[in-house]
Amino acid sequence: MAEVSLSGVNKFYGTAQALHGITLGIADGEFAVFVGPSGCGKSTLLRAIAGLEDISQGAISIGNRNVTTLAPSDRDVAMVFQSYALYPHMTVRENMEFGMKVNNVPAPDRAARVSEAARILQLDPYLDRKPAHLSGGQRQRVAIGRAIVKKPAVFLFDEPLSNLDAKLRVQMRVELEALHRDLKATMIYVTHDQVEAMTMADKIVVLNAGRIEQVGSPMDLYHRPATEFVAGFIGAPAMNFLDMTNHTGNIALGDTTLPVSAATGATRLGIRPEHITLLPAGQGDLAATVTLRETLGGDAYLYLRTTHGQPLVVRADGDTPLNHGEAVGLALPAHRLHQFGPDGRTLRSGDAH
Amino acid sequence: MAEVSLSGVNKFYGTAQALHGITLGIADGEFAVFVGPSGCGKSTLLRAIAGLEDISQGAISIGNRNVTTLAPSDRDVAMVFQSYALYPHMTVRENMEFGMKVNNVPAPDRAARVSEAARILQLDPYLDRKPAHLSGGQRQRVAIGRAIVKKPAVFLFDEPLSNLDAKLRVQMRVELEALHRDLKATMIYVTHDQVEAMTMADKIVVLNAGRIEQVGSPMDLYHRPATEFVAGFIGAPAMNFLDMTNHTGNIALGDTTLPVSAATGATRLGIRPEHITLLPAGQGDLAATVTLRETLGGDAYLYLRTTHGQPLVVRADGDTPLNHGEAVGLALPAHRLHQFGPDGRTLRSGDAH
Amino acid sequence: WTLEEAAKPYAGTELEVLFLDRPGYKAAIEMIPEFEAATGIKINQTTVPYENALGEQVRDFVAGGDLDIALIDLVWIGNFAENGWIVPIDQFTADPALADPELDMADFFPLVVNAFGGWNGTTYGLPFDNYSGLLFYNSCMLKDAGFDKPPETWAELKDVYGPALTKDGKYAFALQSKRNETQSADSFARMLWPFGGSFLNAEFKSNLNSPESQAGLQFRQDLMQYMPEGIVAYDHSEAVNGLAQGDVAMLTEWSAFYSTLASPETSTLGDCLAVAPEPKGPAGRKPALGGFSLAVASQADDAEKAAGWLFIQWITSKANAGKYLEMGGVPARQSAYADPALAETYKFIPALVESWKEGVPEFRPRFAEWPAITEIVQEWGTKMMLGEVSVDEGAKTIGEKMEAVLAEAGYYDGKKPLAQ
Amino acid sequence: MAAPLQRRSLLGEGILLVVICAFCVFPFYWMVTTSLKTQVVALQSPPAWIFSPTLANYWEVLFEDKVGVSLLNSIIVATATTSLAVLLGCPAAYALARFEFRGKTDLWFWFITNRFVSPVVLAFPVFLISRDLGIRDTHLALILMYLTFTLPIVIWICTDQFRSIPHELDEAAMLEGASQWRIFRSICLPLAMPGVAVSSILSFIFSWNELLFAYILAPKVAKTAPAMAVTFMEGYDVPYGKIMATSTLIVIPVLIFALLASKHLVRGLTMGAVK
Amino acid sequence: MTTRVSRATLGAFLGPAVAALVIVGIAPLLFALWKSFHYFNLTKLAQQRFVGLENYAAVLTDTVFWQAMGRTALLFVMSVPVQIIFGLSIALVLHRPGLTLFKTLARLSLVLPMATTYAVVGLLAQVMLNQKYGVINQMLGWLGVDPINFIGDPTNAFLAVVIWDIWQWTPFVALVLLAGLSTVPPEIEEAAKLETKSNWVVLRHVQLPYLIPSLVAVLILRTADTLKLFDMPFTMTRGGPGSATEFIAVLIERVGNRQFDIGMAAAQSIIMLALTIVLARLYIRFFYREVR
Ligand SMILES: Nc1ncnc2c1ncn2[C@@H]1O[C@H](COP(=O)(O)OP(=O)(O)OP(=O)(O)O)[C@@H](O)[C@H]1O
Ligand SMILES: Nc1ncnc2c1ncn2[C@@H]1O[C@H](COP(=O)(O)OP(=O)(O)OP(=O)(O)O)[C@@H](O)[C@H]1O
Ligand SMILES: [Mg+2]
Ligand SMILES: [Mg+2]
Repeated sequence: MAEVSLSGVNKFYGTAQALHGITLGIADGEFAVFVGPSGCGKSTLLRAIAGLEDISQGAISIGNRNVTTLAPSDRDVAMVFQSYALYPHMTVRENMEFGMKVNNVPAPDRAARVSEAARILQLDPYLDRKPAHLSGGQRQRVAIGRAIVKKPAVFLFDEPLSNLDAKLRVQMRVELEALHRDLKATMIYVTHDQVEAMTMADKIVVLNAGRIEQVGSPMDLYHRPATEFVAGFIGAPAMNFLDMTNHTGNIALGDTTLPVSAATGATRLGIRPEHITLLPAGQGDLAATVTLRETLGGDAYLYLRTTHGQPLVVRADGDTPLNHGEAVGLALPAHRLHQFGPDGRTLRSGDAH
Repeated sequence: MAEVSLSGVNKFYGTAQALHGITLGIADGEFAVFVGPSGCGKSTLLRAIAGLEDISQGAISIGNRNVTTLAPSDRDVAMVFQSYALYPHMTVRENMEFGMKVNNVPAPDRAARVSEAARILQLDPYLDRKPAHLSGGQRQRVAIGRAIVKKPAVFLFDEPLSNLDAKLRVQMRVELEALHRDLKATMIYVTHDQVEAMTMADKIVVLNAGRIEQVGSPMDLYHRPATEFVAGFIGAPAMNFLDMTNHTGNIALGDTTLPVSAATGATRLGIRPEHITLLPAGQGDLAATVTLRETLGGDAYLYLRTTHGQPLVVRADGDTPLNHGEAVGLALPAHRLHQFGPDGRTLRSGDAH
Repeated sequence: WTLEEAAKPYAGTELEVLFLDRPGYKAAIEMIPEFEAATGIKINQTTVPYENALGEQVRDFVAGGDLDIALIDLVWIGNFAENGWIVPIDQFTADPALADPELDMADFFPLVVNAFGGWNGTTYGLPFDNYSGLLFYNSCMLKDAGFDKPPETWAELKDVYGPALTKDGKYAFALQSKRNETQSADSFARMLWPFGGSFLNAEFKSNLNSPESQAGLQFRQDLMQYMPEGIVAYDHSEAVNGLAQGDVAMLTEWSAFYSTLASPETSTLGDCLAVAPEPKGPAGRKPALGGFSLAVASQADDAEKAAGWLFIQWITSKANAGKYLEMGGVPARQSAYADPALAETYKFIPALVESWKEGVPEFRPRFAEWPAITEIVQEWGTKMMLGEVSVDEGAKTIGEKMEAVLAEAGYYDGKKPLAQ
Repeated sequence: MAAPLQRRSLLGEGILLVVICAFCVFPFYWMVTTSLKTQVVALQSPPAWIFSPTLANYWEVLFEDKVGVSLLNSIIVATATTSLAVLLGCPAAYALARFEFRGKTDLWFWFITNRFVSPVVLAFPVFLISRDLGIRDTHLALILMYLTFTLPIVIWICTDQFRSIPHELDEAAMLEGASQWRIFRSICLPLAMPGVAVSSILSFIFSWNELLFAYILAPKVAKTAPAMAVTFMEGYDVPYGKIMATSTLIVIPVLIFALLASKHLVRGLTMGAVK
Repeated sequence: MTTRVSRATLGAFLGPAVAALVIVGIAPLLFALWKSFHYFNLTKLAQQRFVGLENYAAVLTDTVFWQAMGRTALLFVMSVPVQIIFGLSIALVLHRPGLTLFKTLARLSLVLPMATTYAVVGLLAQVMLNQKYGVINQMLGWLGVDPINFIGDPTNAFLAVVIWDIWQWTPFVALVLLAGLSTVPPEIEEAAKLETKSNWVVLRHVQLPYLIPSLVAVLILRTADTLKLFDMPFTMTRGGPGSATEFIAVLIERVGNRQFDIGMAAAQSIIMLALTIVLARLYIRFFYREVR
């Protein structure tokens, strides 16, 4: 039983408030991911759960135990830091053993747990090396190993992969997913990597300026973002936003009216680059000109400007012949549209209410 | 005239060889990107061009001038570092002016160049701030500004965006592309980010263990990788590789034979995740089972296992109903197949020779 | 002969001399402008701690520095004379242009001029800042304990006054014994002589283990029970302060401390302050003897030498003695104390005059080896007092080390005359 | 909801801090109060905590005993030697931190070794030499001798500081055509300020307080304040009030100097790496 | 990372400092070395002569010298560990977050003891530790302790020097160690805090390895300074009572400046210098291991 729940957590740094009344529940065994722009309070929240930051108000409980005032070491959590935070003067084995040693775990038990973790993480050949003699990915694995041997109720990760290069990141991501499946432990993971958030999370928590913007499964957030902020934040490349007006009940973009009913009070229209269909010039809902093409291999991103002067990104096939200066038509499928009010709240996603 | 050319460049650190006979030409105004796994020598090569590392053998010329033995400052290059390397005690303006001051550029000229760079990079409001009071993106822009005011023949970038968060990275990438268009300067860019490499480069140089693996345009590398290494390195998620045999002239995967002719001596078959078509179970060239689904929003990655026990990744639509345990059929289009020899060299890409 | 006339050739000469921060020098400093006005000779005096005065001068003389007048503690005279750093006075007294007809060498206390300024039969300096050991006491405390006069002998001090005055956190006596020159001059030697002891015998071997010397040193040990705890750390200031604050009833101290003990700014004694000569021992009074003479430095050039002599002669002159006394100095001129009325103002005068009648010049040997020997005495003398070594052993150790120094210096192989 | 547990530990910490402050400040406080006492009060038993303060001691030492002059001498000597040490030491530290050459560790160690030499060893030879050069009793003699312990401190601390400055900054400047000297002066030196500041404070403190060289090499004209303070310690009559007044006057400039630079104090003291 | 530069550049950066130290440091030292082979007494210059290693032989067999060395060593082993323990404790308290204002004040007050003139510290000790009018004894009296004769008793006087040395140098040690603590990456400390509540464990296993350079620096400096310690005991006790506080530098000063035996003092100094250098080398060799 290791569900984590926070209620009304406030955190002040001096007079600046870093967390605003965070109330959140994470179920036992769940993989929760905190995302949000830099400085939004992700790390602060994670560290509050770990007990590394005192909170100013509110309560935190882990596995039904109120841990608000407990020392970090009494909370039964393990944390993996972005910088790995390995003890540089200890070997890999000593790094992993350290926590158990200070908590008087008997030696045979220690050895067993270390070799189990080393097996899972394929660290056997490196057990007697110092961290300085390991590659980044190996160091990250040691950091994870150090968390595993602790058998904590909750794993906390603060951007654990962001110091690794792209290939390694993918590999480690998959390893972490496998680990989560194996251990079935509750994991809380901070990242600003789209792909990590979307692929790993059971539940994504989007933070913005110290407040929870939305909590939900990845596909929830993708399809039904609660706010324009979430809509823009989740998904890469980011959703396109266009200023819209209500023209006799339908959505109007400048002088073009779409055959889609406008939600009451909606002022902004959103649609994802991958949901726009490219058509020959003159067809579709909207006309635009290509300003830039970025080819990624299988895909290409076309940067367009609509006739009303609004910029748009569209994902196209990598082989698309379209290039700078060419005119195109765009289809905006009604069930892919999102409408937002002036306060940034989503008024309607798709064609349903 | 600022083409860069290297011939037979070797670099030793003690007895370890970091660069092996690098011969490479980069045309005037070209945007060249060095990619490769960590430790392959990208930075070393870049720094050798800058003159920050002496080379052990070989010659480097910039704009037809042999610069092999020249001091860094005499090579007419500017470099942007991953860590920005801004002078923390100087304001943005002073940072940009420093090099010109050192070179006795007259004050009015300095002011003009700084304001020009500030305009291009939208740094006007920050000219009198110290770097510590800037955000990451702004700092990176200052670092670029410092390079721009120098009006160098060649710009060198060493992973300039990797300290920025995802959103900022995209934004800065687009800005850099625009900058390259405007300045028409030769740029050499080191990255390990797929997207950056593919979208920005006129020419990608793939390095592996201190050797050039392949040089070519992004789409060249994507469609016609010279080696299995390049094929696996370029494109995300990475290309799938399957062990193949030659069965009466055709490609055979285990006991399944594809209706595609095998290249002589080919032992490995490659196909990109985005090029495999999913079909209902029983159809297509190959049968497989889903082992994991990762959903990214618009896309999903399906991790499959073929009936021969080989793992495969397939890119599917984000809404795909397929899930863990389900059986599928796969079509492997002949013109998307790559065949590799036992030495890792590509024997055939697509159906043409 | 007038000073003005004699000084005419030397007007504008500047003289360098070291002074100490003591009353006699303050008096001299006040008088100097008069001399400068009369002669046009400029006196540049630098005040240094006693601790540094020897080193300062030795280095200056060795290095051929700029001191023109030497300030000589009586224990340094042998050193300075043997090294040829100072000029005998007869060079000047023989020169009618320089010698004041009123000089009257006989007017100096013979003991003083001999001890402070003379070495091996030659006179080098004139006594300038002069001390004798005196017994200062708190007459009120003595009265309260039933004594109307101070002890006459050391034995009386210890056996009669000691027990009577040591009570209620007050002590009968203090003997400043800190490990520096105080230990050897004010503590060790003070107890040696009255009991008939001495540092050296006629052969220049240690006399410290003679029965007389041992008796004296043992007496010091026995007397400690009537002294404040930690007396081994007492320097002059602590001891004087003990008497001044009424914590100690009697104190043997230099005459120069009279002004400190008499001044209400530094002392609570007021009229209770009384002065007597030091008590007598079996061998007589033999009070502590100390003081400084001024001599012309041989490194000075001729004009400086002449001017220096004129200054020394002037500051120690019969004519100036009264003024010097008035300003807090202690002149060595017998004539200065002739006026019995003075004894009213300066209570220490009778005792001082009495003391200078019977003292020993070699109270501390004055040869060049003294700086080395005093260090030995300081170390082992304090150890002795602390009981870290017995009196006998301590004396033996000092003796051995002392003899080693003397042997090194060549006294035993006839290279040097046995002068102390 | 700050936990009671944490409150209690904060309270304990606060008390501890007060104790630390008291431990450091009390002797200083006693020195200052003693300087405001007359001799009788200063030697009073039991010691007086409350008394009517007098500035007489200050008056005396400043205007009668020329402590003012000696303070001036001290300021000249300490400032000059500190400046000189920084001037000579910083480039050397930079070279030790940045350049590659043979015997670097040994050179570093030799620099540091000078800090170990007791002034007792050097004082006398220097006395003779300075006499021959005619610089005895001048500020110059002291300034030069004080280099023997200020320069090593500057080099020690600053080498470490320079080493902690990212090398990329040098490289960036190098690419812009800056000479090594220019890089040192315009880039690294400003960034090593914490180290420069701390080593300056320490140099200043050490040379300001130095006694042995001072009293052998500068007996008179160039006499410094500590030498002046022990002048009063005559042995015959120890005027504690005057000594403490002088001491207070001596400590105050150092204190001002130290407080001014105190924000660098900790960052600059990482005298780590030996290599 | 280091840069290869031309000899001229190297000379320009290092030359002045090297030259300065050669002139002010090496030249007098050579003079002292030369004189150490002579009988050279300032008051007996006529007897000056070359005596070879005689002075060294005399020093090495001189019990007074070795006693002074022993005393100095005792002072070192009594005061430096306390300075390190106190200094470390203070550093640890100041290193913890919170109570910023207090901590700034405490840090500033740490400057006071080390800024106080050493000679004055000895005088101050006389005033404060005096058995009769000393404030320390007054305070002990409040606690019901009888007045202690600090300066007059050999053992107490030695202890007084130890205590005073601790007072004066603990703050310096604290500041250096505080700087050392600031080099511990915060995440590493946090990682350890997640494992244990014990500050001791964190200190011992995590912070200490980072502190080693600072500790070695402290050891080197304190060793050198203890061997050089002169001003404070000189003004406080002048080496007494007896020879209870005659430390090696006090002894050498006495031999050189008061007995004027420059040759002997030079020999003593050079032995002491050699010892310091050897000790410093040993510290570096044994304690200084790479942390990074
Ligand atoms: N020790 C601190 N003192 C004062 N403010 C702080 C402190 N630590 C964090 N903050 C502030 O609290 C806010 C949240 O910071 P936090 O580190 O949690 O952001 P984050 O979401 O983790 O950002 P990033 O993605 O850059 O890691 C920021 O505005 C930051 O400036
Ligand atoms: N100063 C050095 N001394 C010794 N070896 C070095 C040095 N610098 C780099 N190397 C080695 O040279 C090889 C190439 O390093 P380089 O830094 O160029 O790699 P990279 O491709 O830039 O890697 P990354 O993506 O991690 O930055 C590596 O094996 C590295 O260990
Ligand atoms: Mg964070
Ligand atoms: Mg690199």
